[in-house]
Amino acid sequence: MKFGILINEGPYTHQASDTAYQFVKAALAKGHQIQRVFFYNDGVNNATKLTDPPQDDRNIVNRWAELAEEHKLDLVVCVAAALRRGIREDNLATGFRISGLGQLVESGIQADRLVTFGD
Amino acid sequence: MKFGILINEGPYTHQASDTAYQFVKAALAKGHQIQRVFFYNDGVNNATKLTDPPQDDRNIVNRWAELAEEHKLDLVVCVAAALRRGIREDNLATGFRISGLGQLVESGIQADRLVTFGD
Amino acid sequence: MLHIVNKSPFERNSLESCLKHATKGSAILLIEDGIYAALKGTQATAKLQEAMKDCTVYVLQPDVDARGMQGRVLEGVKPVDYAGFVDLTASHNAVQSWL
Amino acid sequence: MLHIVNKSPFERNSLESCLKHATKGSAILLIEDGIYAALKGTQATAKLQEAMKDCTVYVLQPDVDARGMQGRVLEGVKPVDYAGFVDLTASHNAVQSWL
Amino acid sequence: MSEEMSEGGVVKKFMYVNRKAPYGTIYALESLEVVLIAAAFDQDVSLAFIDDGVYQIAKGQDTKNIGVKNFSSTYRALDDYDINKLYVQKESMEARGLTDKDFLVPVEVKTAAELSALMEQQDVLLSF
Amino acid sequence: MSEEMSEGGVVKKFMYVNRKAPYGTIYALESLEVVLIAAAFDQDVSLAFIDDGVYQIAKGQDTKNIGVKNFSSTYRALDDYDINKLYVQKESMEARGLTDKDFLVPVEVKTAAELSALMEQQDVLLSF
Repeated sequence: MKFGILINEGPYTHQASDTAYQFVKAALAKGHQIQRVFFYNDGVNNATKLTDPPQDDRNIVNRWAELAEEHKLDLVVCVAAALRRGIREDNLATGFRISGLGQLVESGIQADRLVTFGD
Repeated sequence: MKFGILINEGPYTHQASDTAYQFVKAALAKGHQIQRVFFYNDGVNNATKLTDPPQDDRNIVNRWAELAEEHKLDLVVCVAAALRRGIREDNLATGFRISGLGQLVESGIQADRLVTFGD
Repeated sequence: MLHIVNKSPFERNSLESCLKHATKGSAILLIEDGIYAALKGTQATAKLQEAMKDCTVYVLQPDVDARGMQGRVLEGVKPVDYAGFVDLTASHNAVQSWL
Repeated sequence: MLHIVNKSPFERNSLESCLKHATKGSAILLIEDGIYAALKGTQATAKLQEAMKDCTVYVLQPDVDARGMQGRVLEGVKPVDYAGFVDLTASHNAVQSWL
Repeated sequence: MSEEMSEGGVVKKFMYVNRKAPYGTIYALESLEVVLIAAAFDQDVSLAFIDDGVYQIAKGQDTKNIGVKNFSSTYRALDDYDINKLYVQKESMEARGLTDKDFLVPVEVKTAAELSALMEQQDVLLSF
Repeated sequence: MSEEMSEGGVVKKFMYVNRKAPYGTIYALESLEVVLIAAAFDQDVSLAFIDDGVYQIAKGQDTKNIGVKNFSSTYRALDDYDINKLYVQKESMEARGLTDKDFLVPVEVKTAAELSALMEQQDVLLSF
């Protein structure tokens, strides 16, 4: 089955990105496809390469980037939401790309299920 | 009177930063002092120089920077919260400085009132 | 003491918690989405009216206007602008924001 | 349909709103702070028990464990892990997250 | 809408569930921004206003004094994009002392039960 | 604590009001981080756990399977910093079916009325 994932909150502040990550890992382990992970609202803050969390905590941004690398995931950051919040090509982490909101609607159309993680 | 201000949410997503800005402007207009504005939690995201909001909307980051310039405000971003969220000297907007949490406690001690704006 | 509530009474428990802890004579200021608690004819109205027996309730008028709720504010709730908000924090010895 | 609730029933109206809109036979999954609704002996327990007459309620066990609420989950609420969460989304035709 | 814009003719039912008040948080605005983009995709789109979401379309919004952009007139533009299924949940409206005359766009008032039935028919639910 | 570290001998009463559950949001953790720093300032510090905040100090937290750092043991370290005024609001505790045996640190259980009286004595209230 093809899953679309929508993440609406930034890293660390809300559990949304953590839960979505565990969900995506479990879906991949079961042989499902992840059609796309779309980052919207404060979710765009998951895509900055400038985070440097404490050593004893998880690195949310890198975790997404590594999972994307391993499974060829399409991690898309909404351009409008990103511009409002200061995410641009300058500080974009590896594995993410910036694109339009149409990519979210497309996810709704192409994926068998769209699952939202937010506040 | 000396006011300390604590802002716990990022720009645009919550009204906290907007309300705090209007409060600070009003306090200054009445001749009060703003001892410090401390940005904590997602509040650190108010300090990125990379935001580019729509033309017809307010520019929250620049608004703070301009008010700081005009009134010599001390805008302090918590270093621990900032590192978690990808705010560093690299993308720090003019008028803000990064420092430790002790600056918030100091604000509580030195200011006559500490007013918190958050989610 | 000044208590500030910025959340809708329909969505969160912030106002309820504030009212449980505001002692007689306290001031309560409703801002942002908290202004919905200051309105007439809603399911939250009675709760605020009860609180108004012991506390003085203020509402941030710019937030009322922004949400199109002009003319719906309960009688007895005192409107303030940002300057009035500053005065309230100055005239009370401490401030608690019920985030 | 699968309904997902991630907020505490004591803090927000998300669960209440979900229950108002979940039709008979729906599945409800409690995750993150939503797991507090799945517990025995709280002021929210009765509400969930009522809902369990019409809906099947699941709880994300990793979130229960994280919060130290192991052993407090109400009988009849079905624990799932992330793999079970995936199965639930796959086996229902649509998903609504009550954010 | 051109046929080519729909994905191989697939038309899905999308419902945008709006449960939060405007201005206190950005969710109302950013939900609306998705809806406007969605209009180009030739899908079956509806909007549900539930809980504090009913406040999003309240008449008379004037944001001048909070220094935030007033986006409420955008709801009036939805009709130009052929988006005209706007549902207001009756119980939420009444709990807030509002009537259908208080909204800046024409809406259909639906009970929770009626809205639930509509929700069950959706392929995709987007909630912010 | 050295005398020099206090600001000219000023000692204010700081209360940290914790009303949110752990892990769902970061507020519990980042509030605790302020408290630890505050310990160096020689002020009068207390913590109040109200509403879902009482869950912050629940025993038995095990975050292994959510992949998030478990910070609950840090509350046990507060005593080493001479922070030992931890108040749990009675009504909040009881509404959640908890007793004072369910907490991982010693606490004083206070009614809302008792806690209100304490709040009134504070110079600074920090709420996350």
